[in-house]
Amino acid sequence: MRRFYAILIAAALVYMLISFISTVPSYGKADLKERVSDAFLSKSVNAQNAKAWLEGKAIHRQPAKEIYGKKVKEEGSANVVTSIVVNYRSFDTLGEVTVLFTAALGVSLILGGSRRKQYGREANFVLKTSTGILVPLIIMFGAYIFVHGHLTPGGGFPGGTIIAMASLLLYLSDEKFFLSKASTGALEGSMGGTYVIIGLLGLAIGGYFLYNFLPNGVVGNLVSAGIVPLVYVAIGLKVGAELSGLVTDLHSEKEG
Amino acid sequence: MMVLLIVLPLIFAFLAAIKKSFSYPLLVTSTVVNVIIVLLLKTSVPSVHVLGGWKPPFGINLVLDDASYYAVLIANIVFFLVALFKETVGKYSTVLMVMLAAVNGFVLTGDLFNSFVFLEILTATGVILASKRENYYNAFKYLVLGSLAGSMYLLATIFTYTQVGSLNMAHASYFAISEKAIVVITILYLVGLGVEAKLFPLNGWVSGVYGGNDLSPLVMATAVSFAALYMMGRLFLTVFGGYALHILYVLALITIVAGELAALYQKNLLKTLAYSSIAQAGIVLAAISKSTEKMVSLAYFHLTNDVIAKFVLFLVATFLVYNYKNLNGVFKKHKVLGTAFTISSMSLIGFPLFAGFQSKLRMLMEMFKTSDYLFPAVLLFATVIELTYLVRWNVKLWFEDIEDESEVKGPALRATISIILAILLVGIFLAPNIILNPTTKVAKALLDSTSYINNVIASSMGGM
Amino acid sequence: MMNYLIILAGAMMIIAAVFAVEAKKILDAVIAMSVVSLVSVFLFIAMRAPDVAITEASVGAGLVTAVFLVSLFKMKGGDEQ
Amino acid sequence: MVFWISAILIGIGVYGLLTQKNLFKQLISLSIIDTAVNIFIIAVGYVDNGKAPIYSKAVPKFMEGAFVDPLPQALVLTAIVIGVGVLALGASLLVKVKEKHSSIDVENMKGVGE
Repeated sequence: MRRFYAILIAAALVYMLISFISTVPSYGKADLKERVSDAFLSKSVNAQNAKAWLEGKAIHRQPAKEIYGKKVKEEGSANVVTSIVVNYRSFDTLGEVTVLFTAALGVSLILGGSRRKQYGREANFVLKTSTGILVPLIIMFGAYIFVHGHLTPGGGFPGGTIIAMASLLLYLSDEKFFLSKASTGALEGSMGGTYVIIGLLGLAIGGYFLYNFLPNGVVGNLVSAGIVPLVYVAIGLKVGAELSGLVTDLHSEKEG
Repeated sequence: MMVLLIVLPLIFAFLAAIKKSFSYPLLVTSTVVNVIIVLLLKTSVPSVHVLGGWKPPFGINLVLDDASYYAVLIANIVFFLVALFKETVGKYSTVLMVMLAAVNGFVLTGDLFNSFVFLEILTATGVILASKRENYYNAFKYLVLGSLAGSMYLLATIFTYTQVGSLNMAHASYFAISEKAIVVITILYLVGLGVEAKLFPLNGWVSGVYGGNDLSPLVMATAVSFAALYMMGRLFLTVFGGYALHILYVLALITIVAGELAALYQKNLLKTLAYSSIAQAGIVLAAISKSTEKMVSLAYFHLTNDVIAKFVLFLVATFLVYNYKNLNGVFKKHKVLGTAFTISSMSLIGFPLFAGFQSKLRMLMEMFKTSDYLFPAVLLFATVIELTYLVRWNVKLWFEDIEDESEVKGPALRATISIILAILLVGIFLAPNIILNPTTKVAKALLDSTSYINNVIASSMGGM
Repeated sequence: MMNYLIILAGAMMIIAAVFAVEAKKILDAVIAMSVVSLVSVFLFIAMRAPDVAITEASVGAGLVTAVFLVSLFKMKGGDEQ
Repeated sequence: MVFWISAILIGIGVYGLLTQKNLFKQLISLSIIDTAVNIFIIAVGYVDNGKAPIYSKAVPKFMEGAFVDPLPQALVLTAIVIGVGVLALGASLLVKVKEKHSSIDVENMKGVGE
């Protein structure tokens, strides 16, 4: 009986979604001129008439223009997704960082042990040796990903996760390895604080929280896009520390 | 300025992660500072903060109008009061700081996706609070429902984006969304918010979470519940003016009846209060769904009374449940707590002399005027059942023979706060306008989507 | 060509999802779930979302599977039916 | 077509959530729903023959219809990370549920009743 109701509810939901699909532009035919995204892509938010936009009267047509390798006043990341995540909608990202912070905090409150859990199994030779070689490379790769977040795909979150993977590998290969809670907590907290302080500096300098107060530079250069790389480095380190802490909590047990 | 309400608790929470022993002082500081900021903000209503300087509908904006101001005020005061109880808060201070930031963000934001992010933070922090005192299974139930609701909320948000072309609430409110699309969108939002707003049939988590420990009911039944019910009004009245309200009405009525009946058959004090909280949420939602200025105003008036009464009831009940094995006659030892408990439960039932009477009676009169008799009938039915179980509990706690002879020393702070709030309930009966005036403004602000849009437009035309 | 690949990927995901929901052993279900995530990485690339693909591959498929496996190991297999 | 895939996956996830009595399976169903919703969001922003929204030497110019919609991608980045946070929280809760009730199957759990 339970299955029958479940099928009924799931089918009703799927029917609802499918009936909605007919109102969406069909797959691959999305029209960006009707959405805010065109302004993000052409980096012309400040030039838009917001009133006309809100009232749905604006002509959203954007002229074709050269962006890569040029100085763009408004926003300087080559990766437009990054420019949305860390600049146009940076406040969402602050919330996202907070969710991860909360999750790591929750896991440590729920599982929180102070001692490494022993499984009594020795990792084999191949795993041990290759971990020694791979861990620095993985950490470097993670750092590369978040430092170049404004130029290439990636960014703080995958970069930080990759760093956390290195610590997971260490936990798998070594029964004794144990990160101290104080060090990950300190890195996590200070990097989170850095993000908020960057935002508050924007509030002090430009009048808006998370205002981009640094020069944008040339699109495509490593040092460009104002606060974006700074924020992404902070996020990358924070996520790395946070998830390493989470992995630590999963591998720990209570004293006694 | 208003962004500080969200950011300061957050930065304090990050600092607390560096040095764990500072977390409780930081919690107290952040709640005190937040209450001060809220009081200072009174002069800048209405205003809009544009984050990062990216004007709406492109960036994210925070909207402070009469409605969101009132919700923020209540939420911050509640958190301030909760933060005073050091023993109860325990090692959960950092979680409470994050939750305070999330409640403020959820209420203030003018962006649909941003509200989804804050909703998820609320769920995550709520789960952690619920897991206190090894209440793991109930916390997990809440996590599953909350996460499912989050997914539906996200789907609804992205559906709105496909129709409107932005994620801004003012933009969505202005835009005429096609009939076929808005039905699906509003139903998904109903599911998404229904979990936090305790709407039937998504409220299976409530009794377990409220009844499982001594911290989560204090914040969840008051501040979080208020924020969720505020958001219901904001989305269904301001943004999607008038759609799906009849569905909300029917579900709310079922919620009332189901909640009261479950409370009647419940043998556990905390769970009884939890079910009663569900029923009160149903009353508020039913009144909101009428979408007239009078009824919406009364809805938030009733919600305020409920929040105050529930805060006192849970404050007293958690103390009793976790300190005594048997509750019979326990008020003979704690007369002040008992008085506060009785006053609050009388207010909940709606006896004359207490705040609940004002809101319930006014609601009934208003409904009779519009000759809708279904809601009054359900409301009276609910009152009768409430009378039964609350009087039963009061009798049990006051007059039955004491079985647990031990006596815990009188909790002075708890008694003071609960008796002050209980007296406030009497005060509201005598001068209902101290609450009714602000809630009338809330109702005006929620129903007047034109001025909401104009506020946001004004902020996008330069100036702060 | 791309369309057929997407249909193939979709079919794989649906089969894996059904398997994940109905599998008797939880370990199998976790692996099927990570298959769903990994195939979705392909879909993200096909829809020109490299950022999302990297994040899903590392965070969604990698970390979630790792966390699930470690916690499954901690509960010693969870109740296998 | 991609819409259909994600709609069906959401259906499967909800079905799993409602029928499965094993709590770990419920968590897995949640993860499937998350993935499906993310696929839907990305599909909403896809433009035929559009490029990934990253400027480089090969694509230096903004032109209408040259790129896929970047906003849904940014939203999904956020949604994925949020999903992971919630799932990790759930997994750690389950470890404790197993410890306390000696099972994670709703029917075999001890000491749960009212």
